[in-house]
Amino acid sequence: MKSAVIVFPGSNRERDMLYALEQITGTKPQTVWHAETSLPDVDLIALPGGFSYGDYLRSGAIAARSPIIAALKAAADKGTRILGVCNGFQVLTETGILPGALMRNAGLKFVCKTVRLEIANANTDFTRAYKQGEIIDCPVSHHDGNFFIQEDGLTRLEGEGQVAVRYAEGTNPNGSLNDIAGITNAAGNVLGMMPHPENLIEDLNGGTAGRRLFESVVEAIA
Amino acid sequence: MSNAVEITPELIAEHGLKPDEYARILELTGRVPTITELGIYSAMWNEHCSYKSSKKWLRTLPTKGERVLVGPGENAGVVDIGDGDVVVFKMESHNHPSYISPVQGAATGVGGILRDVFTMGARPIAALNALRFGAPDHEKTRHIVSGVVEGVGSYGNSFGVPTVGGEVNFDPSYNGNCLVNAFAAGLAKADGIFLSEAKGVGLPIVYLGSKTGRDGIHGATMASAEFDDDSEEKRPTVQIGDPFAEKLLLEACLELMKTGAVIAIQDMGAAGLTCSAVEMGAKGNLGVELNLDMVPCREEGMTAYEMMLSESQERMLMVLDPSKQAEAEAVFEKWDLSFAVVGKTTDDLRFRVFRHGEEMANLPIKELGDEAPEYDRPSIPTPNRTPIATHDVPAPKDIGATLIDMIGSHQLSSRRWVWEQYDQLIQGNTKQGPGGDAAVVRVDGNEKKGLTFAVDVTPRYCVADPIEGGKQAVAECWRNLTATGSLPLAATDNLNFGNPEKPDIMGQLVGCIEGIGEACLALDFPIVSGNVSLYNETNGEGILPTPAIGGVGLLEDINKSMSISFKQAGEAIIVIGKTEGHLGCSTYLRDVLGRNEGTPPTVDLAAEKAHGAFVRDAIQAGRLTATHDVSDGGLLVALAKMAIAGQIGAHITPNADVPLQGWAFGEDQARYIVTLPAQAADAFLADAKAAGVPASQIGQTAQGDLKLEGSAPISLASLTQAYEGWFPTYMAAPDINE
Amino acid sequence: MKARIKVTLKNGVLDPQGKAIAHSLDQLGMSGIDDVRQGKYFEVDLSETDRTKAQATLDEVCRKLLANTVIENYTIELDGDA
Amino acid sequence: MKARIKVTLKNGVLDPQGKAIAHSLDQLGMSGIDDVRQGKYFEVDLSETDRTKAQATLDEVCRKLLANTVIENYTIELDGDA
Ligand SMILES: Nc1ncnc2c1ncn2[C@@H]1O[C@H](COP(=O)(O)OP(=O)(O)O)[C@@H](O)[C@H]1O
Ligand SMILES: [Mg+2]
Repeated sequence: MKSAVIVFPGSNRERDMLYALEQITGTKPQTVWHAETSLPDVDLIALPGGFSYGDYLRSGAIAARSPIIAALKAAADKGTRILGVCNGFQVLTETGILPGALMRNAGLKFVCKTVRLEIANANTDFTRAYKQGEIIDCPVSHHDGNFFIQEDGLTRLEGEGQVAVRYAEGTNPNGSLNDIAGITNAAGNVLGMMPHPENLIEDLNGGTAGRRLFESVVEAIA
Repeated sequence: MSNAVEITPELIAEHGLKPDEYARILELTGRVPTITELGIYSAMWNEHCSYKSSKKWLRTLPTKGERVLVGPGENAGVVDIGDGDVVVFKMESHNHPSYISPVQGAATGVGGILRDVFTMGARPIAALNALRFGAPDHEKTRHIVSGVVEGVGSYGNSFGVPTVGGEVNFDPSYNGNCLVNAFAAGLAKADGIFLSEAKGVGLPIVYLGSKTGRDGIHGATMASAEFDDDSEEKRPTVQIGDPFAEKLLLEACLELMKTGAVIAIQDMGAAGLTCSAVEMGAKGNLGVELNLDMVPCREEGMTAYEMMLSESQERMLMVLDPSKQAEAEAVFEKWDLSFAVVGKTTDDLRFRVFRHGEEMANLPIKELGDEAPEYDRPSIPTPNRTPIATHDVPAPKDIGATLIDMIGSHQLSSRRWVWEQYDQLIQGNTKQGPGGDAAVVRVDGNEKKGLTFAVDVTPRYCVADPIEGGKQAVAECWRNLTATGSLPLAATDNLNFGNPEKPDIMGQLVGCIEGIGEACLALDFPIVSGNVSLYNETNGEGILPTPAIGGVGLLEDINKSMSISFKQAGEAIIVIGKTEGHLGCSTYLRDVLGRNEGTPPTVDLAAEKAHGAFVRDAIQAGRLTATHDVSDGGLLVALAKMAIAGQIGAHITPNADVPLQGWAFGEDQARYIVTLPAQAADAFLADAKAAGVPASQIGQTAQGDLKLEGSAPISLASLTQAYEGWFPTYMAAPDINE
Repeated sequence: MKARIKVTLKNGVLDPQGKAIAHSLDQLGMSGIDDVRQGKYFEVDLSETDRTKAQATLDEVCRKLLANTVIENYTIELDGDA
Repeated sequence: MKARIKVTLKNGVLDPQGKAIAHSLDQLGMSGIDDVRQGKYFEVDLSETDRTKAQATLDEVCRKLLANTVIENYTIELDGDA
């Protein structure tokens, strides 16, 4: 599987993402600098975690106005798989590719810990290697992960099965509506999520459940 | 402000310069200095830059070792870890700024230490922080805890370095003077280390990073009306950290270093442009000429004085190879950083500063820098205290209840509330973050090799007996690294003390350094970098002497590292080291009985070394399942932490030869608790005996509670709740600014 | 010319910061404050001297960057406005 | 009664957010913006009806919670103020 990782000034989990993709797909991903205007022809485009532009103004807001975003939108429309993790998710909502917004955590503090994640929809290109309703341990590490969307939007997300992952009962770390941890777009080719599957791929990480997210995409494009 | 300000005795005093220092200035300058020159002297000759009170003693520390490539004197120490890789690390304080403005003070402290590490050419891979706060019930403490933790977290998280360990302590001596000691380590190639020593005459000096503003210019001088006719608003002296700019600076510097353009590099930390330019020149035996008109400024009308003393963050100074200047510029532009050629190296050993074509300063560079004044301040050794016998200390009425109280106290409870605000995982190499004896981090790009990190000091021991306390700080750090299975390589220190002009405080400093030196020598644990922070006082009361030691260890096989948690029921629990029940200066004596008395436990360095080697070998041979060093609170507290971490209880038989309070809460040194499969216990004990290492089985792990023979069971759930409960409960009250 | 811009959350949009402040006030026993909503405030220096053009520029600045119009409203006040 | 509170950075204090925003606007080709400083804005509902008392309460709220007076200034505007 060919993949690419978009790097913004202030991205800081791009090396984690590059490493995970290479480990799991066996192919070195390409790195795309935010100032470029076209994307390589790949199967998966990843937006990594971090603090693009220091998270100043709003997380992901300034990155979402980068030159590369027009190409990203075109890729999303074309059906290319796009994965945004943490700051990547924030960028995707700021571009409008995904609905909703990620507000300051309800506790107002940055939170880094392992939560329990429920696979809310195992029928997406990103979750097909999991079982429906399966619960995995997964780390989160963010300041702005409190997912919000107006009521009609929420109804649509829930109704269409766009909620891919949820914080399992009692482990919502940030106050997200309906415990939402990750959502897809209506077409299902774009996933944004706050937890970090790329930091859960080898024994050293204390678990490998994150691998299956990437393996799902490999399977989906095969 | 022009250079024509009259130099009055008040002005000299406001710059922190003593009459004899000013006399020396007159002699060196050959005339009355200009105000800019006075500012430069004050910056270079203050304690922070010149180490004038501590230099004499720091020189006694062991700093060499087979693996030490760069010792103290550079931005950070460099230690060989094999395969062409080196670890670069240092610790530094940001105490005063963190008290004035906790969030920004702590954040810029972290920013400063990260810059020290990447200035050397290393990519930061781990951060730790040693924090000391006032009494929990002091009115300012909660606000400072909240802000400092936010500041430490916000900078490291955004910059992208995992914060993997540290310490948090409370004591009334820090009520008016918190301590924020930040440690950072980075990874580089042995042949890719950059130093600050300028080389070559006539080469361009380049400024890179954020623009210069009026941040952090001395409070005292700024308050003085002569300098500040802009009366509308007293300018805050607080520096604001911009971790985003620092991340860009990191990437730009590492990219630039690869081009071969960098001849020398120095970050702008305390006393910014002054300190960095003087150090580069003085170390290289060169002069430096700066044209301040070229310095990128954020504010209008900045004077030479202000520019030379500004402590704006996220800035670097370097000497560049002129033939590579175009390549260098392309890197600066890619990362959107301000840069400018602001001067050149000269051969006249003068430090000359120009503004609007006028010479604002012309000073001898060596005397400003590496030949700055040095003092041999009078010191009085700390008087010996009277020891306390174990049987003179009352036993607890209910040992279970006492244990729960202790582990649920501000001193011994879990720091989870703190470290959950830190990104502990970023970079994907964290095998063990906070919560163990030492952090364990894989060497990036390496399958098996790992590094371990810990910071330690027990200030209540240091105040009672500086020499033993100094030794103990080193020994505990070394022991924490050992407990994970690693070989301790080298250390950094952060010496926090009160006013060195007081002979008793100076006595603490001298004593602690003596103890540190002795322990480092005995344990093959050289000091490769460090920092001294003096004048930590409020209302004339000094803080407890707090010489924090940060250590780095090496694991050849990270898969074999140990954690503290009990792994399964039915395993043997063995204590390595002698339990004599020393209760002087213990947590039990001070916090449970409210008695600040006695002598601290003695540190037997030969025993430390032997016990540590035995434990390390056992771990590397794959014989153990858990390891924990015994420190604050003694054996029973250590056992409780292992039980809580694994959610497995134990059946323990206390040693009847030692009074129960001493057995449970004594703080004898050189001890570890280990677990291993029950059937392997006899062979292990026999090997210990053969090695001359005291070891005895005290019980076994068991499902359920913590049971001490002869006492009621202690509920694991209650222990856990107490341990995890204190911090969040304390911090639940609102955070008030004033 | 100088301008001041306020960006506020739309009605019905969750405001974690405002909520936390209100909660703290409550804990502090500072009664009499019923509700707090937090927004952002910007002071902008423009080289434009024509008010109409400045207004148009700032409008674009808000729509394109300063406000996330899915959840936020903005108001612009130019120097000399009431 | 309603009140509006602005919290701004003191003169000379670095504003990394404002800097990043101004830079971004530049990249977006929106010229004519020379400088941006970001602050905070609060809308407060009070049950207090006495203006003097309301002012005193808000002052305390600002010092204790909303502003860090080491680096920030604040201004309070009560309903009915100009
Ligand atoms: N400020 C902090 N930041 C990160 N981790 C911390 C901090 N304070 C304490 N910790 C972690 O909490 C654990 C317990 O700390 P401590 O009781 O000082 O350990 P020990 O007694 O073994 O030295 C350690 O793993 C330590 O790294
Ligand atoms: Mg410790």
